[in-house]
Amino acid sequence: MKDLLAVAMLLSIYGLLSASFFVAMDAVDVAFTEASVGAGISTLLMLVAISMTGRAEHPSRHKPLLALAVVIVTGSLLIYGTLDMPYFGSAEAPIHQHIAPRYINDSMQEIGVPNIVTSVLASYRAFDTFGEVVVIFTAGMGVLALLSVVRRSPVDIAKIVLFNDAMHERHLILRIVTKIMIPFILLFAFYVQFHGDFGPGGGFQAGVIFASAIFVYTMLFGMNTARRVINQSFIQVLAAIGVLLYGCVGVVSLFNGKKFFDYSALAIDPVAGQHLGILFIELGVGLTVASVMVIIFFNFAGRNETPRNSDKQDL
Amino acid sequence: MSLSLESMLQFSIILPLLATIGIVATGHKPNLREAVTITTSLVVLYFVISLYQGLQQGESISVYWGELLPGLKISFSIEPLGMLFALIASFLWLITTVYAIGYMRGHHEQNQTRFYSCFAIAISSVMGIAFADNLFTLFIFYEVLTLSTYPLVTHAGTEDAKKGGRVYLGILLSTSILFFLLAIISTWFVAGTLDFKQGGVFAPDVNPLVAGTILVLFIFGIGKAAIMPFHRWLPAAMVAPTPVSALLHAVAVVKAGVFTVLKVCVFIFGIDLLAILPSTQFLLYLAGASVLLASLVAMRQDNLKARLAYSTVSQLGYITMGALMATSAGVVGGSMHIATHAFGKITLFFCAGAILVAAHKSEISQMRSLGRQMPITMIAFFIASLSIIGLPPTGGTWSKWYLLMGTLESEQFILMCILIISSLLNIAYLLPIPFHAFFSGDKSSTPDSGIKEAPLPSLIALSITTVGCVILFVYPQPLYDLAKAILAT
Amino acid sequence: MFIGLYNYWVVIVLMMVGFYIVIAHGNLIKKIVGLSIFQTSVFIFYISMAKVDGGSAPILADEINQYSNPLPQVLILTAIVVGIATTALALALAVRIKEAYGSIEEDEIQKQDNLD
Amino acid sequence: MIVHLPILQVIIPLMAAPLCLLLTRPRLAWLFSLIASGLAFLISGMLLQQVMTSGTIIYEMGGWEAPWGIEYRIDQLNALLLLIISALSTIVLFAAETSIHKEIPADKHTLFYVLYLLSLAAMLGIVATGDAFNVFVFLEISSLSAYALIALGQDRRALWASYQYLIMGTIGATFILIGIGLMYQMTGTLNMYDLSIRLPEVAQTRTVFTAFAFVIVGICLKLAMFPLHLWLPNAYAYAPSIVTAFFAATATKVAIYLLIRFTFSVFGLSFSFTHLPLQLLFVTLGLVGVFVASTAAIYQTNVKHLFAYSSIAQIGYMIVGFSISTAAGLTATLLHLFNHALMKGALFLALGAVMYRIGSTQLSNFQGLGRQMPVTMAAIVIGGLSLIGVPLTVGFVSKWYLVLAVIENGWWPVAVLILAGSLLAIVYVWRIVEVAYFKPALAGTETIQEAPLSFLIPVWTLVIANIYFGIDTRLSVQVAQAASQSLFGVSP
Repeated sequence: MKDLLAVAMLLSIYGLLSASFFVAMDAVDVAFTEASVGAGISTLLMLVAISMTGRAEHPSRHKPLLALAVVIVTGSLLIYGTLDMPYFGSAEAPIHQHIAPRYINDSMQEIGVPNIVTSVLASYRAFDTFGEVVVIFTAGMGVLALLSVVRRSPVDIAKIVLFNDAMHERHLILRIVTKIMIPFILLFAFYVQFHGDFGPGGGFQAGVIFASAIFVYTMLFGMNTARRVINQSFIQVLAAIGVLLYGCVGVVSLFNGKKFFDYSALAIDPVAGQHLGILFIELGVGLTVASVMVIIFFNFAGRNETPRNSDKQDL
Repeated sequence: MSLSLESMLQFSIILPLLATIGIVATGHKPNLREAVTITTSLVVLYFVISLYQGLQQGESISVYWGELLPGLKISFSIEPLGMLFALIASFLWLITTVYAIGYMRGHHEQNQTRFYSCFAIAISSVMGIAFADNLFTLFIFYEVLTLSTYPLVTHAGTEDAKKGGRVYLGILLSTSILFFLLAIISTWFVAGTLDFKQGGVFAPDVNPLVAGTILVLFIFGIGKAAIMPFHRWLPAAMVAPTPVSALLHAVAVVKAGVFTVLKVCVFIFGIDLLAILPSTQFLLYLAGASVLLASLVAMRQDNLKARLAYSTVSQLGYITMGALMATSAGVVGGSMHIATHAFGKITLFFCAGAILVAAHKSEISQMRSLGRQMPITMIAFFIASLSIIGLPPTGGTWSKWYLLMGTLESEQFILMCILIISSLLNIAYLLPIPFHAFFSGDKSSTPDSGIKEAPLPSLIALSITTVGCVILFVYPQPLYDLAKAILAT
Repeated sequence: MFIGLYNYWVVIVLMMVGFYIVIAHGNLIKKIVGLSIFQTSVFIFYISMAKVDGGSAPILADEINQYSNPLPQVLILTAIVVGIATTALALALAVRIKEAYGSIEEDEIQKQDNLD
Repeated sequence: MIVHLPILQVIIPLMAAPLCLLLTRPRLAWLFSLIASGLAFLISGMLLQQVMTSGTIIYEMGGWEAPWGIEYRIDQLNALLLLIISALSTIVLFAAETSIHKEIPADKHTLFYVLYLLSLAAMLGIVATGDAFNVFVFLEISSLSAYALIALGQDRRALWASYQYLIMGTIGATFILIGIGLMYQMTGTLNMYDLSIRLPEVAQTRTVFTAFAFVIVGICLKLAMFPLHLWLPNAYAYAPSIVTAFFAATATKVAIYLLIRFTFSVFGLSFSFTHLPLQLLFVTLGLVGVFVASTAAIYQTNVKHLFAYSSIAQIGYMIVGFSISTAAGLTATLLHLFNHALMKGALFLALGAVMYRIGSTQLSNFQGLGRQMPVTMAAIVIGGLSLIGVPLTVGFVSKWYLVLAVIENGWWPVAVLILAGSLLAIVYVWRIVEVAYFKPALAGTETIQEAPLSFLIPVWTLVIANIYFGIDTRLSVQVAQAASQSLFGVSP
């Protein structure tokens, strides 16, 4: 496959397929996420990147034999490793015996949230999730550090406006459909955000959906219109606030004499405290994810329309 | 002065270091700078002499600074061998400083401040080596000495100097890290201590193979003793200014090497153990070979300093041999030779430097009939040569005598022959120089080329050391007592 | 044995396909795609571990008493986020490399580097 | 607040990062990061003291006890690492403001501090945590911030280096993820302590063997252990100087920590070293690494490259000490960990100062620097001597312990090779010395001045630490011994 565009589309299909596989494996939350990430965001980013780097691949391959050897060794080692593994789906496997039972049996009393994934994610292993938020924040900062462009001269901006704003004037249907769609997407995002306790969903998925609404808007109306609506530095602040919000929930419990992320410190009733805590941190996650996604997208897209020659300045 | 002997010991190490600061601070005023150096060396000499008197009165002096690693102490104490070394070094430092003032100014050297400050650091580490109470302390100062003399060797900053410095540092650091350090760690591992002890630290039932290997590591590792094949650094170091060659590469550095060898042989292995180790024989012959070969090489050098350097290599072989012979006469001879060779060789170098400054000559073939222009220098050269050869009326006679006794005592007749042959070689490569200078043929063809004696400070210095050579012959008793006491304490 | 483990083996094959793309291809974007496949396959591997025969999604309800293991799912949620973060950063790098070198082929970049 | 020290250690820099983003003025951001890092340093000191007096500290996140929740488990080993990382970070950060002024465009300064803090927090997090998956998460934070920081370098090759690092790093992380998954599969737990209890029951299975292999290979990729080191030299050479100083002093240490943690604590000594020919493999790779990397260092023309290769060589020493698998060997490795952080921190920071003044670290540009920047060059010389292992520097202390440990184990040839390796160090260090001191300054460089104080103070702090800990070894040796003995289950 030499056409990178096709490769990207196939990757998207692979993401979607694995998402459906996750559903079959009872992992609905993961499926939801994989669908929005693997099939959505990453494809989108891939496409933007390809539009900048060119879509043809050179046929050269280095040391395919060596690579093949490495891969075969690794693969055989893995297969060798599976030989002693418990069989697929077996309920006697250690993983189903050791820790998981407590999550399944007691989380209702301890956390009071029906979606076990959410309670594990947001309370038992809240620190991992905090780490996850920081990862995405780091990625946002990294992309910002790599791609953010220094302020352009007004002439350039004018050119870009001319170039960009053509799109939504030409495609009337698209414009109208999108305008109708966007509120619904946003609404759905909010639903996912706050419904995560009961069904699949949560801050991360909501954030991605929210961001995608903005992507759609941007794609149609052009970067500059979008920039006028959503200020760059404002989003950065939002991303930071999301992380801080998450962290502060932990800090508050610290000040109440409890351990970090011990939500029972947040209210008099421990279960109510857990509820409150999960609500806040999911909000933090959503905020950060949405704004980082927007940051990443804006920076990619913004890079794209910068006149090529002015890029050399920061090399 | 009401200083205790302990503090004197410490000050004789620290003071030169402090002087470095003074030298750097007064760097822009040469007279003041030299005054600092001379004052310091006087004070250090005074301290060392006081310590010597203390030792003679039978006081035991030791200082403990602290532990670097558990069990690895930095501590100092005084015993006869170290005392001997410290006395020579501190005395000759004073003399060399006097000489250097004349030489460095007469020769218009650059970077004199750096020169004097590195010199002071080097002396400080020599004192540290002399007084070290254990192998570990000794090793530290040994390395400091290597590093502090590197800038002296490369003083000129030319391509040659750089190359010389590379060889110098390369061999000294490599051997010390690769062999010496390994030997120390092995000793620590096998014996559990690194303290210098009369009779050695190894248990009597130690595996002779292991101990023998460690001995080889030591002898190779102490690169400063310039045993072949690790002698290349010494000729390479001759690119340095002459005072450096004189003090450091005839006295301080090389003597630190053989001093360490003696220390290791006597206080780590003990001569009893040494005598039965399988590798001792091998090393003895190696030292013997070193003596002979270096003498032969010296014959073929035309550069005076290079010839002297190879002569040093050969003389160092004597001392190593004395140490390895594992007899009391050998040890006595070896340690006396440290002193007598120091005086002899430093005089020779002083002369070489004087000739360089006054006549701008460094090759032996150019030195014919210099005797008339520089009579004092050439007479000094002659007397010092006698001392190196081991002929009366110079101190070298005694040390050679005891070394020969040592070979007899241990029935090493081959080594005895080597000693005698190399003495003959000494005659062959040293004496012709003053001989030609005075008696070389055609007087008419030497017009008054305006060559005069070297600057006064240099002359004073070389006269003092020459007198020293003679005094050691006439009055060897204190030296002999010190050397004898090494094995007695 | 074969029946019980084949599921894992399929996943391993997928993983190795991704891994091969990463190391054998010279195109930077292609490498990122490979990385993405590699990671996604590892996710599938984890999720397969969580499956319990006859279990259902781990959302508590009265009429169900057999659930699949929620923990691997939580881990993979995190891992997916890590994956997209890495992809985003890698793509950003690829874009910058294209701007700086004018190419996204490994050998051409190496050639340019060797020149200066 | 004392009970919360473990979490504060990580959370302070972690929360400081987004806060830093809110501060738009770079100078303010710098001060703020410096304070955050300094606080982390303070906490790590208190933690170390606490651990040394009262033993392992356990901190349960969210109040959920261990295998269910995530716990922080601080023993002597982590405490030492925490101290190294936060101390070096603080010292390096001190010079950051001046340095990045020259090397990074002004609009990215704030971002730089954000990423720096993230990277610091992530490393602390990796070290502090007692949960295997949490390690993976924080490993990714640290890697992502590292990629971005490296890519901030001026040269376009920084981008390429960063990309290569990204690919290698991600493969490594994914390998670790697979390994963790397999372990989890066999034991049902992710907590390291719990794993160490439950793994022996299933130690004979092929799955655990595979898990071990994947974790180790993954870590070695991150560690840049020979022969998986190819990404490191370029990444170090082209990153901004501050970043290089920070990573050289800390990043590989974290990977070594993981290696020790997984082989000794999680899988256990008997599994790691008796079931596999790991010992032989690691000794060989370690020594070959020492020689290949040192030789490569000799031929570099860029001083940053040179010291980067030297880092790989030093990693080889640590691997050798580690592979002896005795308490003494581990002590040597830990000591070298600490000491190497001091050396490389000082050296790379001094190179940063050179970069600041002459804008390059090519060896040919070092001509005459001995005169123009005497204080900086003196620091490089002392750092270099320490690298060689000259007495009175920290390098000697670690070499002493390493050789002693090797000899205790009866590996005489290895001892000789270790010492021979340091001869190569003499060569590459001395190349710099000769150029800097014996070559005349290049034309047109007469205006070069000594580096500003904001460089000299941190550089010399580290240099003095190099000497101080080379003379007074009580602290470092004591902690290293306590840590290694605790791993071997002997109470100190």
